[in-house]
Amino acid sequence: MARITAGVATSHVPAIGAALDNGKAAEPYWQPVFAGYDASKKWIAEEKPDVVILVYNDHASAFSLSLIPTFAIGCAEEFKPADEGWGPRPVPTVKGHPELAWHLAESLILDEFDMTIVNEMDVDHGLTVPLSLMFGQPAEWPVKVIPLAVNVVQYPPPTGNRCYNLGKAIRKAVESFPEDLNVQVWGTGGMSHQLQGPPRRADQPRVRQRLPRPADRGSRRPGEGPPTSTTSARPAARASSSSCG
Amino acid sequence: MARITAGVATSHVPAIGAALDNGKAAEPYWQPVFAGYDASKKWIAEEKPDVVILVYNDHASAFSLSLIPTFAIGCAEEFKPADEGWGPRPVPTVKGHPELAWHLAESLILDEFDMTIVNEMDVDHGLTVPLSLMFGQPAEWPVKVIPLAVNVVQYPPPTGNRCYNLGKAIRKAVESFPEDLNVQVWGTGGMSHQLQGPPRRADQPRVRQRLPRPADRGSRRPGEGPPTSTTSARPAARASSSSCG
Amino acid sequence: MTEKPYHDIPGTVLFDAEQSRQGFHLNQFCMSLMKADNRAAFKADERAYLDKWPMTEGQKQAVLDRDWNGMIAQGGNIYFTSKIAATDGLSFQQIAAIMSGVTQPEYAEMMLKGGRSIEGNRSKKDPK
Amino acid sequence: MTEKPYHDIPGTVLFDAEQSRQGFHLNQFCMSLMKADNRAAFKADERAYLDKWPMTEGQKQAVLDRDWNGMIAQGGNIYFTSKIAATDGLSFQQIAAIMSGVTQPEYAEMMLKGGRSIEGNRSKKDPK
Ligand SMILES: [Fe+3]
Ligand SMILES: [Fe+3]
Repeated sequence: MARITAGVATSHVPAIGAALDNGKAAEPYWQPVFAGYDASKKWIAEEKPDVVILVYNDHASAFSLSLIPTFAIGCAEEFKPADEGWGPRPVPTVKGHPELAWHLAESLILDEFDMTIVNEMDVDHGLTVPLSLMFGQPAEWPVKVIPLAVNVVQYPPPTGNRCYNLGKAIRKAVESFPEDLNVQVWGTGGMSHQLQGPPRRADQPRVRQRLPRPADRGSRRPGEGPPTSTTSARPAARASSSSCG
Repeated sequence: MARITAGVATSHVPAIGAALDNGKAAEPYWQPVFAGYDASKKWIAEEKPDVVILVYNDHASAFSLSLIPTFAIGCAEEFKPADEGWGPRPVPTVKGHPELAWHLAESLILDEFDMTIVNEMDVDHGLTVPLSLMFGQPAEWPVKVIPLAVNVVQYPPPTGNRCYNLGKAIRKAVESFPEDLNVQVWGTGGMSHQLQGPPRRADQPRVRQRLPRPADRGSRRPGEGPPTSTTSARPAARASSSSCG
Repeated sequence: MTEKPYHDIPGTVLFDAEQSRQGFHLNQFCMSLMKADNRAAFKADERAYLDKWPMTEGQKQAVLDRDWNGMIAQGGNIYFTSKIAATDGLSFQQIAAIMSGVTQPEYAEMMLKGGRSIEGNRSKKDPK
Repeated sequence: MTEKPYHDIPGTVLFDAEQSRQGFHLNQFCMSLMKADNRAAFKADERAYLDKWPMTEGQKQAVLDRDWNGMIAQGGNIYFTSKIAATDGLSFQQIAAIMSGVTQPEYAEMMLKGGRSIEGNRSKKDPK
């Protein structure tokens, strides 16, 4: 019987991935984040899960406004890193676990969750940054991954109650899978994001600020700039120890 | 307030559409089917619904095996007839009702139905044949249509209980829409289909039968052949009066 | 193949995960026939067109032979394979008759008489 | 525009049906920048590339001006518009700072201090 043995919750700030990909992880600005994961990395190396069910959100990479699934489960053999505008992350292709993924899909749909089954999909930083944080930079990821994407792009996302019940149904599904597998469930995403809009009036600048036009700047990968050009490390480090983020 | 005023259930056998499209509706073989709809056509001309929520199934036209939504709701301005292999049906483009469709999507998701929101989609015979049966061959369809596609291609489809509860949630959603609209809910699909496989052993032919190769046959649109080359009329006519089909 | 309750239904191949995984590329090839250009390319050289898809040799041969039940047995799904029929100019009833091992007039007659009988079609263990 | 409870949140444009319908083509244009060829075409002639999309003139101008909040106001969604930033070689924090009307070091400092304060950000009716 497959067993859920642990849960992992972590941030997936894209700059963390860029810092790793560009060899900045040892820099003083970034050290606190990555040091915060040392204990988790040591722990997971001992746990050796066979499969991770990775509950994440797609950032308009696999799904555009053309079609917006509320819950999508990836049943493919593999998932390539998405090109989010700066080329795909230089990380290994993510290998799926089609047998367990299809078993989950069947069990969840018969349990009245209206899953969208996905057999072709790229995965963005929302899925690959957690893998990088827990496993570093291996030649191949040491686990199979079942991506489970939850809509957070288009209002309304599923309710908290619905997600809670989905979690219970996932447990039931895993425990009814005959093969003996060590399964972890991961969750990733922000508890609070103000990404979407302009500042409140009190913060409003007197004069609209703009960066120089692209032509004046040359091309730089995110995370290659000075520390202040990347998203803060500290909230991410905090997130990793507080299950939010 | 929007009101659900009636329901319509009908078959959508593709040959019925082909018979209409190819001017065969008055032929003796087809007459019983179309005559069976005369009363319904007269009735709906008096009812004049503003919007039809058309619960149907896609036949691997809008959705391939790449991505399989359990419940998909069409929120687009319009939906073009799909090319299912013999060119699109020569019927009008289906106009949507984005305001009500988005209201339904929001209400259903907050009611914990895990809808897939679709903003670009072609619609196949499953949706257009019911329109043809009820409205004939007008230059424009006299209603707005909200397509609601239920997966029947990939096992498992949603349970009967889930579909029943979705119906109740649709009613609640429609009745919370502020605009005064005359809304009908249509359903279409077979109660029983053995499309998928070979005959049971007792029916098995001694020698495998094949039609001549395409090169020997020339090209013919379905429904253009003699009556016996098309799907039976009688079950469809029966379906139209018994709410299955 | 894990034995499932629905494997007991005579004459029905339920399109479950196992069939879907086996037939993925066969069915996606069928989807490509929804475009007129692709239909023309397929008709011009069926073998060459099929060779662009990572299908098994058995699946390709079943398509070339128009072995409709052979396609189903190898993971094909009728909603997909019917696009080959449409490309050939065949009606749905024509392939349904072939798949049922009867002539088309016989199939039409069965439909006019109310459809395939449920007798003997409930379970493989039913008396014939 | 129908007034919704979430319109009371200061500084947040919730991406609801209304925003989504208004921004559909703007956001789908942004999606196209996930392909290197499209990014090259966009960079080579931004105006010509934008003119291929049925966007409003206001939306096109906001893109040309890199007016990030203007894009949001016209139906843009940050997950989509960030693909323009990536095409420009900007980090997420760089556009977040611009959108918040502060310098990037100020924005980074705000994040290091625990993030944007909830005080004054709960409701437009809150005392400033
Ligand atoms: Fe995120
Ligand atoms: Fe059908």
